[in-house]
Amino acid sequence: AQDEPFRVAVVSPSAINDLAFSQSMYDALLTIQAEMGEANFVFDFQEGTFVVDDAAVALRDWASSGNYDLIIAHGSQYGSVLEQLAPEFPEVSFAWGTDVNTFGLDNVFAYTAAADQGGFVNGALAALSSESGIIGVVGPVEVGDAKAYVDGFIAGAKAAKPDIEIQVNYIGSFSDVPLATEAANTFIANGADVLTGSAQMVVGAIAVAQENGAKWFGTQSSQSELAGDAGVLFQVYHWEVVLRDIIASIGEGKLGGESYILTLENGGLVMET
Amino acid sequence: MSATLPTGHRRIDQLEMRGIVKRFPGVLAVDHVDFDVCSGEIHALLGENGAGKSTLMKMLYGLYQQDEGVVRLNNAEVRIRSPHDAIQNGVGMIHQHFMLVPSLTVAENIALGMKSSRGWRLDLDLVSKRIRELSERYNLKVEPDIPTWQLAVGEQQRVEILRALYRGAALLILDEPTAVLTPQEVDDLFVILKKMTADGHALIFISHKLHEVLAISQRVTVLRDGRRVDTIPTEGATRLKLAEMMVGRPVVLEYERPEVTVYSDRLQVRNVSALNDRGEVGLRELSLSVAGGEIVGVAGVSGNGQHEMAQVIAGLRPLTGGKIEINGQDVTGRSPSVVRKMGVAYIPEERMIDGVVKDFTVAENLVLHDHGRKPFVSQRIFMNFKAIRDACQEAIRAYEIKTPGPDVPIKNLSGGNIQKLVLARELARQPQLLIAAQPTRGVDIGATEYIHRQLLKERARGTAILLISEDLDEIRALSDRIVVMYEGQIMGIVPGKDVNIRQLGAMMAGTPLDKVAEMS
Amino acid sequence: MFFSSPNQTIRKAFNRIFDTTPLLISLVAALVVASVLLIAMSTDPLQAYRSMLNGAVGTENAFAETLVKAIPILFVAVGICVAFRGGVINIGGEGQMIAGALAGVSVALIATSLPGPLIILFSLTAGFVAGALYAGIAGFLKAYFNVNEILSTIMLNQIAVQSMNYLLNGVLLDPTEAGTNHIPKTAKILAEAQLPRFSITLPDAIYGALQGLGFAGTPELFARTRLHYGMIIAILLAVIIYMLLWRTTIGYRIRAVGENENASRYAGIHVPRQIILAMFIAGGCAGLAGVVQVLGLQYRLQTDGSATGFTANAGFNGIVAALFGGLNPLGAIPASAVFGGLLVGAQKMQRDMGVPAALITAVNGLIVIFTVSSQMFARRRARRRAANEPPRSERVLDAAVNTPMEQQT
Amino acid sequence: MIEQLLAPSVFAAAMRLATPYLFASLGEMFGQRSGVLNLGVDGTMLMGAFFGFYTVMITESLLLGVLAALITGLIMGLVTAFISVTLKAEQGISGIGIYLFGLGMSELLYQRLIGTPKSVSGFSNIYIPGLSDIEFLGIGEIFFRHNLLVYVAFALVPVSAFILNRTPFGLMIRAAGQNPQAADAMGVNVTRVRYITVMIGGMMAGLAGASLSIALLKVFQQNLTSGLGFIAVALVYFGRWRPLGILIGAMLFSVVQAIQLQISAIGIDIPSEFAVMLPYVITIIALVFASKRMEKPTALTKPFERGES
Ligand SMILES: Nc1ncnc2c1ncn2[C@@H]1O[C@H](COP(=O)(O)OP(=O)(O)OP(=O)(O)O)[C@@H](O)[C@H]1O
Ligand SMILES: Nc1ncnc2c1ncn2[C@@H]1O[C@H](COP(=O)(O)OP(=O)(O)OP(=O)(O)O)[C@@H](O)[C@H]1O
Ligand SMILES: [Mg+2]
Ligand SMILES: [Mg+2]
Repeated sequence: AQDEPFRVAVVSPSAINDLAFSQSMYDALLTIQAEMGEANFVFDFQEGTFVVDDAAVALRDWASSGNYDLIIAHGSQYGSVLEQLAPEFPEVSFAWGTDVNTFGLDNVFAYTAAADQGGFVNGALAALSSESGIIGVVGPVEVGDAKAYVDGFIAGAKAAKPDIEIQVNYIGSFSDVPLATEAANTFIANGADVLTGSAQMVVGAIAVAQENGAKWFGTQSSQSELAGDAGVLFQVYHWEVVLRDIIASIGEGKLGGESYILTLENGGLVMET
Repeated sequence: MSATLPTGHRRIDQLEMRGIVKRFPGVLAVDHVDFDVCSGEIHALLGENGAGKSTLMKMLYGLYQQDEGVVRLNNAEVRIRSPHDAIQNGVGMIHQHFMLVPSLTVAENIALGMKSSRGWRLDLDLVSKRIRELSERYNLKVEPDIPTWQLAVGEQQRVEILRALYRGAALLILDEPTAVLTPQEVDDLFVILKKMTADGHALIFISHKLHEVLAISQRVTVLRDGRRVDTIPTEGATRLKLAEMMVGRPVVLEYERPEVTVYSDRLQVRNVSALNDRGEVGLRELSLSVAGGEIVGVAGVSGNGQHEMAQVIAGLRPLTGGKIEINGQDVTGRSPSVVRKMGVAYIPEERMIDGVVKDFTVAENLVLHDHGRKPFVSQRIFMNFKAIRDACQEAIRAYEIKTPGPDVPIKNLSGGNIQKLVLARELARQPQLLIAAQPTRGVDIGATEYIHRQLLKERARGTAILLISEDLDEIRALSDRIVVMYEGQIMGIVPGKDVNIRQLGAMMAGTPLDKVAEMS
Repeated sequence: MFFSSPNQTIRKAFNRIFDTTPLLISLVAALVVASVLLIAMSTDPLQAYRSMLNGAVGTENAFAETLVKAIPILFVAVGICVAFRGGVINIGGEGQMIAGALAGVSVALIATSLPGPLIILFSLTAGFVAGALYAGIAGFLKAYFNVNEILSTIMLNQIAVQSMNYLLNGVLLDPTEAGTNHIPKTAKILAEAQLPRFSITLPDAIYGALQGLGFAGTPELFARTRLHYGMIIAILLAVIIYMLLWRTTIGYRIRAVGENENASRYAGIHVPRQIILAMFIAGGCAGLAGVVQVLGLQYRLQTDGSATGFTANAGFNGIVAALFGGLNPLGAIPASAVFGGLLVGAQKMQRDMGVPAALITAVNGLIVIFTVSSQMFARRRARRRAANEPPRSERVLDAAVNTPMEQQT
Repeated sequence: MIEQLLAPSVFAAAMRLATPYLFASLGEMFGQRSGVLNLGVDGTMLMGAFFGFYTVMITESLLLGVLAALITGLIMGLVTAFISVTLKAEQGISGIGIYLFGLGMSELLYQRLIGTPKSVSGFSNIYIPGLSDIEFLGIGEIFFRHNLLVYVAFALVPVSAFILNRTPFGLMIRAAGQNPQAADAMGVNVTRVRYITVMIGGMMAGLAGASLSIALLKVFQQNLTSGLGFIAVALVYFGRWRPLGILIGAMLFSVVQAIQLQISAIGIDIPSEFAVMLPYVITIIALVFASKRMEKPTALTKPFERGES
């Protein structure tokens, strides 16, 4: 029941159509917009901001304009920037993820996803559906959300089938598609019939699974369109669960200090086929 | 209708250049020059450095476009826009600097840019066959399958001539073809040239050596400052007359060489061996000494180890064996800066490449190796520009360097003046030993005279001078002793006085002195 | 350059302005081409460029961000001036920045017991040395093994990134983050080890005038921005390197080798040493860029696995700024500011107009292409100028110095 | 373990990994042999990869896709040649500009025209009858079960060698790179030769990109090549400007990369960062040895000006 729409600004590292991290946030914003109506919810999205310092400029620009009700730094690399910036603009509400740390500031929300949960589910199912008993995992850099997912995946697979062989390869990059693809090929050649992976460089690996009749388990966003028959299960992030809470908080005049975790339980993580 | 040559190509009965003008930024290189040459004729082109000879010829060969004037070939006007056009018109050129691709074989060099008889595949075997035929006819011995970098200079020149003939050159321009040849090779070349004219080729011959011009040409055209001074029949011309036409004033062709005190040996080179740039043996067991107050001239066709020898002494090239002493001190394998500190000065043969930094000012170039010394430096690292400038003004005055001032880029100076600056720089340190490689190459007669006098003055001062030159006249005019090098070895050492030119020529071609003595 | 009369100085200044004209034209040309792309994406280019200008200098904060962006670019550019003057094409600024940042942050984290200014000093020194040594590898390989430095520095960039990832995941990892799945980063450096923010108090008169022009800030200019003392260090460095290049024997030797390796060798200059030294100084400057980013802005080093995440391409942009500045460290100062403004403004344009970031990368490429291409015109001008500089040709001089005898034939 | 590391599948992977390098490096070699360094290969590859992919996506014709990549490469090559040959820009730096342009432009086009990751059916593997079944040493698996572009890339090695060494045009290329003044004096149009070689290089870089997007990966994404083009340039130096040398270099590099993938896959515990940096370290070491006996085209990176010697 406001006259003014709720205004959000978001900065994120990769592109909004990456079928992964950035897209999950973009989709969530669209969902909220559909719920609240275009007249009541608008957002600006600066994508492709790998450079942390560029994100800092954007965040500062938005914060000092005073035009936004919520400013989101969607990327754990933006944490230290926010830690510096937020105290300078105590009247502005910020949110960032994926992390749980609000830096003890009461105008910062933090959010993250329990990626290991869906990872566990994916892992268990993957182990059960593997006939060869070999599973291949393509990871980017061994940190953050990706590591949580992979660790959960391994735990799930081992729980379901203790003798399962899991081959993991962190290729050292979020963007090296050729290498990620060849990693997937390597797994296939080694006998893997189930593949999974995290982050946006897995697109080629998905194609490999498809071409070799292997199964693909995904995370962050739904990749079913790309994976076709090969796609089995996707852990999809529904940030709208968090966003709704944050928006409500702000409506009550609470600008931060809270952290949120997407889980299977709270419906923030959804296993989709 | 013109006749054909024995090579099967069309003959050029007459070629005419009329009112040719070529300007470069700031230089009128060629100024309304008329020039012509006929079939069966050798027309010599004479002039000091920078007179415009090469520029005129490059226009004929399509490398430059004239700003004014016309070229008429067999009375029909032609426009030559590129070397390709020139070749099409039967014009060939042997350049001052050879134009071979070193990594390619003789046959490949000759096939370069030509249509292959096999379309998109090379026909090197056919090319080789034709090369053999041609070389038979003109007595130009070459092996088609050898990479040209392996060839001696004289052989490279034969390849160039063959290539021109192969491409149907009816008119051949030879830009200083004898500069790099031994007297014997010059004789051989002249035989070939005469054979070519007998066959109906037209030849243009550029040389600085007046006796060669007198020996081979039918007509001589002299250029000065881009203008044609005159064209005269060779018959009846003399060296002195030609020289005066070139310079525009009477010239001295001989120097006084007074007796001076000779000191002990300043430079001792003992059994020195070294590799050349290609990694082959460039110097073999070379031994030599130069005393203070003595000029030792090193003669030889270029590429026979003179360059390597100078570099080895200056510390610029590692030795593979032997020992070098300067003033009795062992400097074997020491760095150039150490060697220089021992009192060695070096005038390198490629002054634009090795002698000066083109984009530095005259003053900056003057201190290229003394920039770190007092008074050019203050507080250890800051350059004292006032001192440098003063020193430069002084050098400009003392060495008569023509420059607008010390602070113009040195590339704006002419070759002769750049050489004077290098000389000033090297002599400023009052060297014990001076290595002077081709000190007057590309320098006009006036500056040459000046440089020669300076060298003699240094000799009188007691400096040991190693003079490397391809100009036998220069060597003979200045040297107390003459060393002849061939393939990295010394063929013999003879006194500078009354040296026999035949003897020198034979040594330059590889006959050791004792054998030469036997022959005569 | 040093022996000029006032008259010559004016002429030279005039020529300098003309020398930068092709560069400015190239910049405009790149933006014109970019506007075609903008139109193709149904964005009004005029509006976009207005937004860009606004984002670069429109507000106090925008201007400060422009300068902040320019700082690492200037550091790198100053180093590039030395490298290129010494004839070495250093493409390794990215890796050298990382090396400098790693060393600098390590020192800042270890030397915590020292007073703040000393931590900063040691940290900066460590950054310089690390960058220098890292670049020195490429210099050494070029000087003694004839390894093309363009290629080796590109490879070294990759190696630096992986080393950073390894170290930030290992020994340098913030102890409070160990075992968690957070982005790899070091601990935060102490507050006293951070470079202070930079601000100036405007004199009343100027402030009044600015207010008249619609300036909204306080008289404490830049007080509420991220501008830090790195800017002053960078400008000082530019001046020092300028002096080094043109006033000292060190710079003289580097330039001599860069202009003519052979002549330098013949004159007794140790060529390999100058090549390594040029690379060393260039790398040191880039290393400073890295450490200053940490000490002045980010207060810790973190990685997203890529170089760009940390360097923001300053290692490459510095090259362009150096070229823009005519390979003169002093020229690099305004060039870096312009370039910083361009980049910051482009981000603003992206926000305001919804232009994809990719467009900015493409335009960045266009600027590089147009800048290097325009050098030909600058060269041509220089040559024409040299040709017209009187009295030049030997013939003119000849006539003046010794009047030759009349020709005789 | 060694057995696993040296399994035929690892070498088969190396063959695939080597394919884009071969296309790009062989193409780059022509340019460099004629005297032009094109450091922008990666940008051209990205553009080729995009247009190849996009064309296949729309038309479902692989032939048209390859054609589109070739034409894209040709145009990029033309622009590169204009900048390096006609405008005589510093080649080391203009290449970076071309790279950035290709990087940004391909991503922009991808976002505008495709939007979200999609896959195409692309080239599928062709098992060469008879040969692909050879069990001995895994020869069948290693060499004869690849897609068409892999075969083409390897076939281009002898073809390039032939062009360079056995044709009049190859002769002109070599001359233009060694001694352009001499070539010019012999009526060779140095400028034209360089334009052509750089355009060939562009086409092959475009094809290299397409070999990724429509044959090996069958997807397109921003920065698909992730710096592969720069390695391709290094391989030309490594291979001492010879097709065979390039083949050896590309294979060495790819085998190391394939083994590195296998090392991680079978769980040998070395930090992944070291594994990733290994190929770059090896390249530098290789450059040290390759550079000792440099046979670099003398005129490489030097613009040609008639009459200057
Ligand atoms: N490309 C050029 N640009 C500018 N000036 C030039 C160029 N080529 C030649 N010149 C000038 O033109 C004049 C004539 O030079 P040219 O080379 O024709 O002399 P030359 O008679 O052949 O001398 P040499 O005996 O040294 O061969 C000289 O002043 C020279 O500096
Ligand atoms: N390639 C070039 N570009 C521009 N200017 C040139 C070029 N070559 C020569 N010049 C200029 O032409 C003039 C004459 O040069 P050059 O060295 O040919 O003189 P020169 O007539 O041979 O003199 P000297 O007899 O003293 O050697 C000089 O002023 C020089 O700066
Ligand atoms: Mg001259
Ligand atoms: Mg000449």
